[in-house]
Amino acid sequence: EVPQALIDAAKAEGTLTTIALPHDWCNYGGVIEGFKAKYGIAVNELNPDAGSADELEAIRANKDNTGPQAPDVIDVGFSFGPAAVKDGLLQPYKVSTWDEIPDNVKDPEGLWYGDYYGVLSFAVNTDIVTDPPKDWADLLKPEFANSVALAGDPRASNQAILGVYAAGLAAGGAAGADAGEKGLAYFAEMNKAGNFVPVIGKSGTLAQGATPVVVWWDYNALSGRDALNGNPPVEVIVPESGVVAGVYAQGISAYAPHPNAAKLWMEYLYSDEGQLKWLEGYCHPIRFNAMAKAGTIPQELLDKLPPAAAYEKAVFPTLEEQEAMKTAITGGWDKVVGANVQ
Amino acid sequence: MAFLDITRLEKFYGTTHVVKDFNLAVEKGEFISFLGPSGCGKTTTLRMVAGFETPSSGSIRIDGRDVVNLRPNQRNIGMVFQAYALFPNLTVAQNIGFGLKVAGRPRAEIDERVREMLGIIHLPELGGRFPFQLSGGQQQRVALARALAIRPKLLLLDEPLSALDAKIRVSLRQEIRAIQKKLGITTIYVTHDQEEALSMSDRIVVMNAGVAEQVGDPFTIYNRPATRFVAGFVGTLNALDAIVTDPATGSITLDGQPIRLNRPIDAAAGASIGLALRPETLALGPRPETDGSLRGTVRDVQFLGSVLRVRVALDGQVVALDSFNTAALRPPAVGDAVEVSFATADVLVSDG
Amino acid sequence: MAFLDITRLEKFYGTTHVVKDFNLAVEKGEFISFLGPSGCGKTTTLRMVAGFETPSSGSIRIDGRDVVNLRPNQRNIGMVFQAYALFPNLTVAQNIGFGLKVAGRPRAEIDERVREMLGIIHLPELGGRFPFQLSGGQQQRVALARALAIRPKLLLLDEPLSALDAKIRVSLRQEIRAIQKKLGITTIYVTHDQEEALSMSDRIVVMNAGVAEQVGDPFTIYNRPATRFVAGFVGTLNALDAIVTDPATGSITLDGQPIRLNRPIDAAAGASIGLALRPETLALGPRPETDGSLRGTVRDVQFLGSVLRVRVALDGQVVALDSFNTAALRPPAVGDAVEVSFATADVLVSDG
Amino acid sequence: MKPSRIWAWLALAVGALYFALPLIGTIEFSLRMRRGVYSFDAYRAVLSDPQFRATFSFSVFMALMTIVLGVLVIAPTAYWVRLKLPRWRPIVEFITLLPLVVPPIVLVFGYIRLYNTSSWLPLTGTAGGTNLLLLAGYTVLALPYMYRAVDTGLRTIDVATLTEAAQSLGAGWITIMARIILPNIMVAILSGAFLTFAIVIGEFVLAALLNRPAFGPYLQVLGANRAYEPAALAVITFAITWACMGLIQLVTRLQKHTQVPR
Amino acid sequence: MAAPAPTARSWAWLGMLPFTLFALMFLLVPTMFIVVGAFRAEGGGFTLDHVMNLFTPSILAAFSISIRISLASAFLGCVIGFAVACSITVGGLPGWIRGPLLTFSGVASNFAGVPLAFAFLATLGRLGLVTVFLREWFGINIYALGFNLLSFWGLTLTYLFFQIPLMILIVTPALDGLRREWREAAEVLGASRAQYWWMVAFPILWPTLLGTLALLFANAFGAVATAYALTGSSLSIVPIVLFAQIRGDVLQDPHIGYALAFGMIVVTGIGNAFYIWMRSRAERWIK
Ligand SMILES: Nc1ncnc2c1ncn2[C@@H]1O[C@H](COP(=O)(O)OP(=O)(O)OP(=O)(O)O)[C@@H](O)[C@H]1O
Ligand SMILES: Nc1ncnc2c1ncn2[C@@H]1O[C@H](COP(=O)(O)OP(=O)(O)OP(=O)(O)O)[C@@H](O)[C@H]1O
Ligand SMILES: NCCCCNCCCN
Ligand SMILES: [Mg+2]
Ligand SMILES: [Mg+2]
Repeated sequence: EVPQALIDAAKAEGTLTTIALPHDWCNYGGVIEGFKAKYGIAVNELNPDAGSADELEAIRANKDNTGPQAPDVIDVGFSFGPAAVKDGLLQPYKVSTWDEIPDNVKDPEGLWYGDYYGVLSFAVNTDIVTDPPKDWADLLKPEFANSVALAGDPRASNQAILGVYAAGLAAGGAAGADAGEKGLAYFAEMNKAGNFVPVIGKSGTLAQGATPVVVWWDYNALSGRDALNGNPPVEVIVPESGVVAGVYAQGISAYAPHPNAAKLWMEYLYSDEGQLKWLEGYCHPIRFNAMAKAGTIPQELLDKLPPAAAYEKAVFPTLEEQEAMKTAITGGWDKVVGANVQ
Repeated sequence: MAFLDITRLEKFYGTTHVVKDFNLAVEKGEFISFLGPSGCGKTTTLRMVAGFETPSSGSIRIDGRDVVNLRPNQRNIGMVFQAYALFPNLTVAQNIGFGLKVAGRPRAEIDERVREMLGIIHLPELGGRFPFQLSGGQQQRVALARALAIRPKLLLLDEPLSALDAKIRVSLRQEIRAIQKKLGITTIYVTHDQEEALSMSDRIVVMNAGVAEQVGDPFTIYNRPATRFVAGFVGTLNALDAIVTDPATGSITLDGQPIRLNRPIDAAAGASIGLALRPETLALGPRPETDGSLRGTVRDVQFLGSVLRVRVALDGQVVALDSFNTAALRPPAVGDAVEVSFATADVLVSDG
Repeated sequence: MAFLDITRLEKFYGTTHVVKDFNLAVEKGEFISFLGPSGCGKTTTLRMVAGFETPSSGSIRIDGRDVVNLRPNQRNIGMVFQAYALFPNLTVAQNIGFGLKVAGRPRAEIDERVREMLGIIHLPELGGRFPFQLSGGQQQRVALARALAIRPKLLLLDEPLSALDAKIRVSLRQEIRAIQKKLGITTIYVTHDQEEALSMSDRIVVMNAGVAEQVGDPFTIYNRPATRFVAGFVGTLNALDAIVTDPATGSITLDGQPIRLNRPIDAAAGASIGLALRPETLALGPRPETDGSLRGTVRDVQFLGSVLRVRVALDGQVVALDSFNTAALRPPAVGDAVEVSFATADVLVSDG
Repeated sequence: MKPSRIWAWLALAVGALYFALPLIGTIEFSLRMRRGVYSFDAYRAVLSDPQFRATFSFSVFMALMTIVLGVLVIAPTAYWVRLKLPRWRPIVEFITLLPLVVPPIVLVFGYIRLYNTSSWLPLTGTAGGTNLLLLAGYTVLALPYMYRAVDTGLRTIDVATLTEAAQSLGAGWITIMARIILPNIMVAILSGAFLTFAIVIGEFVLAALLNRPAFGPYLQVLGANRAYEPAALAVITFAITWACMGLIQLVTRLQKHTQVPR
Repeated sequence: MAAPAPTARSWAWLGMLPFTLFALMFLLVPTMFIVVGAFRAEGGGFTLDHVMNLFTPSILAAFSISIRISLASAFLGCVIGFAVACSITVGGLPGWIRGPLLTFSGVASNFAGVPLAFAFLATLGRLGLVTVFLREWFGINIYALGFNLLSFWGLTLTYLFFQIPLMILIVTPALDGLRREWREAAEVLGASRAQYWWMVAFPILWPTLLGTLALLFANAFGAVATAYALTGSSLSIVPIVLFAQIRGDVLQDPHIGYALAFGMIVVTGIGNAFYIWMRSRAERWIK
């Protein structure tokens, strides 16, 4: 169903330049391999460590550049989609599976569209934490002294800020700024109790014991667990309340040197094959529900996911809600956690 | 046209005037010494010739060509620095061969020249050492060899022997002079050692406070000094005051004792005049060939090796006299009453 | 018990033996010179006394106390370095006042002493300059003032005057000696200048290749040198070979010309012996008081200022003779046939 | 002499502890990949990757080139400033400090805008051009360290007199630089070279955004979501970098003349 | 006497051409290109709004703590690095230590970012090697005693891991340049070691020490990776705030980021000006 003309044009371009795709993130390693295998197009990967803002900056900086430094496609935090549109950094393309992407997570013009999501979970090193937490409230208990870390800096990382927001929701905050405030209060309390470890949690700190509990996207937590391979054993728990789903968005650079390869990449990502590859990395592809309904998801993939019940409670913050809570959290974070530093 | 022609050279450091209206014409192959007290501007003048300092005004011509705007390495000049300035990272042999290597000479020639130079400076064994492994005097000899190795058109030496002992100094100064003559290298030699300047030079420039007080051959400089400063600076001098009694016959009294110079004096009777007498023209006791004498008591006796310097106190003034030391003759004792004799022809008269 | 007592001092650098079995006893207030060629170990010995080098073996006692394990700043020693070693960050006045400041003397005393010292070294104006703004000679004078300012018990001077002109050198050497005598500072003075050593010292240590060849007062060193080296190093020496004809009367022939010494010689007839004659004991032309003479031709004439040095070629050997220069007397010309006269008492005889 | 030596040893011991413990901590952790026992599994995982060698040698090559370019650009400048233009020193020093505070990301985006494929100097268009750009960028990053090192080195020698001595022997600027000045500040250059080497080996942002196959980005890709491998890599990098510097030092053993007893 | 006029026109500035060109092409212009963004309004006009935004309490606080950490680590790095450098140059340690120590310093001075942060966490973190060792074997709980790695002092301690070696590398050649005679002259004049150091060696080294202090300050001030990896969400220091603005996933106002970068350049400039002023006072004795 992918037009042959597009495939030919893409092959003529020969290369696709991506940016900010860590291979362990959502099985991007597998995705890229699959794309290369299927179309024989080389994939030139730029800075896997880049953040969303970097990605937009890279498009801006490479406006007049067609060299290998210029990204064709980006994968950014949800709110960066509209931001990129405002600056005219994206070009429209509607993939053939366009209709199966829910309307609230795509730009009507096809400038960007949501790609995958996960929910925030607790990754727990069970060597150290023998009685894993079930919900946000548990993390305030004394037995989690010096244990809990976010997977980033809430002033810079989408993942970390949503963690704060999720805690706020769990504490009864209303969607938007209110939950943000409550989330801050929650972390202030955790910090005061001495449970919060203000370090960026990752596999290493989890395994080493510096941060035995990390608030993480479930897909990162799960692939991290797999990589650790039982040393130490890691349990991934979706909290009972305050389940927040984060969506990332996909788009094609307005100045893409390889526009056709970019479009073909989009086709691949949103094909069943691409979507399942993401799922192998524990990311819920954006067409998950449609595909589940159509029964195109192999059972063994589903079995490896956390119980579906957890996802039913998942909240998808709207752009407006994100904007509101972002302002609240980034503005207040220094006072809450930074204050303990002297 | 002189080989090196310096005209109206001036140098200021800020507002300090360190070289003043310096003029000098040096013939090809000549050996010129700059002689003068510490700080008089010898090094500064030399550095302007070498091209390390830009003159404040004036011109310097080498072989007819104005070099003021020429870079030092384009002037084909050899130079030995007061502070050696050996390259610490190169061995002695490499230091000496540096100039030839820079000029792209073949290896064999360099080695040969280096060996020859090491011989000349009496350090044939030390080619492989680094400068920090040498004594001060050894370093200075290497610096000399380094400058000579390139057989420069003009050789500038800034007190090259001052760190050496008298023995080597004398032998090196003959060596330098011999090489200089053989190669016909026009040479300027900065020194504060009168004997060195007198014994080596074709001509000497006596400098004082930035000014060239006198330029002349050693004999003239020593025996016919143009200024009081030159007279005092080159060699030792007894400067004495006397009173004229009869200008026509040259009769004077010195601390009350009469002397008759037997030549007219350009001063009125009763006027005070200055006399200058070199210590070596004075002798102890009466001598047949002398026609003047003074009486006094021995103030002190200095043993200078070949020379004994006796200082005799007259009535207020003191005269020093030199005599050769002989093992047989014991020097006079302090306090002895003695007679000092001299030839009146050796007495220089200056205005009071 | 001597004030400074050095016994069996030895120093090796690696395997190089630079000071060998050095023994010296210096009385309080004495002025001792170390005289010797470049590289003979003068500086090294001095540095061991100062405490900068650890002797390989031997002992050094100051005032009865073994100082080998004492740090330099505990030895109350003043030192002037061959390379000045002024502190580049301090002004001239601060350099001079350094030792007093370190000792915690009151400001006024320091200022006073600094002023006095600046006067002594004839640089009263330059107290505010930094070392880089001074000429080499000026720097050396400041170094001297710095060492004297602390009025040390023991003053060590490593060629303190070598960068100075003769005029200042002579005046400073008198100055140093006067201060030294007045303050009774025991002093060791390293120099390669024979005249300096002879004129200043109570006693002289003549060193050669790490060995103290002779220790004695200037007169003895000059007139009765213990070894050939000392004889050759201190002063100029004509070393000549002669053949004994009659040992009993001291008759010999020198390049074929007969000489009669009128004293027995400790050698067989026909044997070859060495003669040594100082140039100043020789004279041109016959003199009443001399009893020996040689004929030759003038090889060259050097004008040394007060002294004319004439070298006369005999039949193969050359003798140098010194005479005082007088303006009236023009020197002999090269190639002139001359007679050289001397007192046979002045001829030193050594084994062939 | 004796007491100062004891203090020296003591200072060294405390220093050694401070520097060794974090490394030991890292090493210890890197050995824990297999549960319950120490093993070299993490090292095996790292070293078996062919990309490790490819990217590491690329970076070593770039590091050496950077050292050369850095010395060529900086040493003559520092020398010249010292000899002839002391008034320029504040400006030059300020410029050389800038790379420490200008975030590399700002720098690299600036490069891309200035030297992109449609600019006056389209360096980013070819791999060779991009390598040049990367080289320049690395040199800029090394600037503060290299300049400071060279300048302290120059401070210790009598630049003016040595220059004059060489000039009087007929040497031109290049000879003076290459045969006299550089050898005499070798220790300082070496310090600068070490710093440069270490910077280039670990540098990430420039290489990643200019898209060159360097070691920094490789470290990042491999280490992103793993626990033990990054620790092992850190240890390996540390060791290899140290060894490389040892090699540089061996090669530059021209220092016999500086072994003055102190 | 008329003041002398230089006769020859000076071409010395030509020698600066290569460096100036290089700096312009690869440092100054690229930086300007981006940093002018700090003064560019949304529409494209000139504005001081972004720069004015720096004067909010939180950003000022970030500057303040950054400057304090940088000063502390630069100062301590200077002092300790200097001591170590002394011990290998004039302190009488055997010669063989010098080479390895210098090469080690080369590596360590750039051991930064994630690996360094991790190394310190693994050593002095709450479950770090040393922390646990002290607790298990000696019953000393350093955290109970008030120690915290993720604090001002913790960060300073970590920064020292690269600051000290940097100091060692830069200052060793300067120590080599101290002439032996200076020490000897001082000693013989009765000065103790301390007096020699205080009155002679330090003043001579002072310009170098000041220069290195400025370098270390800027080094710490710009060090983002280590700070970020170590105390990502706790310390609000300028490089992290800047990182959040131009690199993060959340905030995105590059203009503020550029204004921050501009602010860092200004702070460095001020620091440098201060250094140059101090040095000019300390360097009167140099040609
Ligand atoms: N950079 C400078 N600034 C100010 N004055 C200087 C500078 N360099 C030299 N002088 C002064 O210029 C004068 C001449 O110095 P110069 O070095 O030429 O003397 P010199 O005749 O070589 O003396 P010496 O025999 O002691 O070496 C001295 O009074 C010295 O103090
Ligand atoms: N560090 C060293 N290593 C090896 N040899 C050395 C060292 N320092 C000095 N020497 C040698 O030791 C000998 C004595 O040196 P010293 O400096 O004492 O000589 P000196 O008598 O003071 O000579 P000068 O009159 O030239 O200063 C010299 O031959 C010198 O080459
Ligand atoms: N393309 C994925 C979204 C960007 C996430 N960046 C994570 C980088 C890890 N430091
Ligand atoms: Mg001079
Ligand atoms: Mg000596």
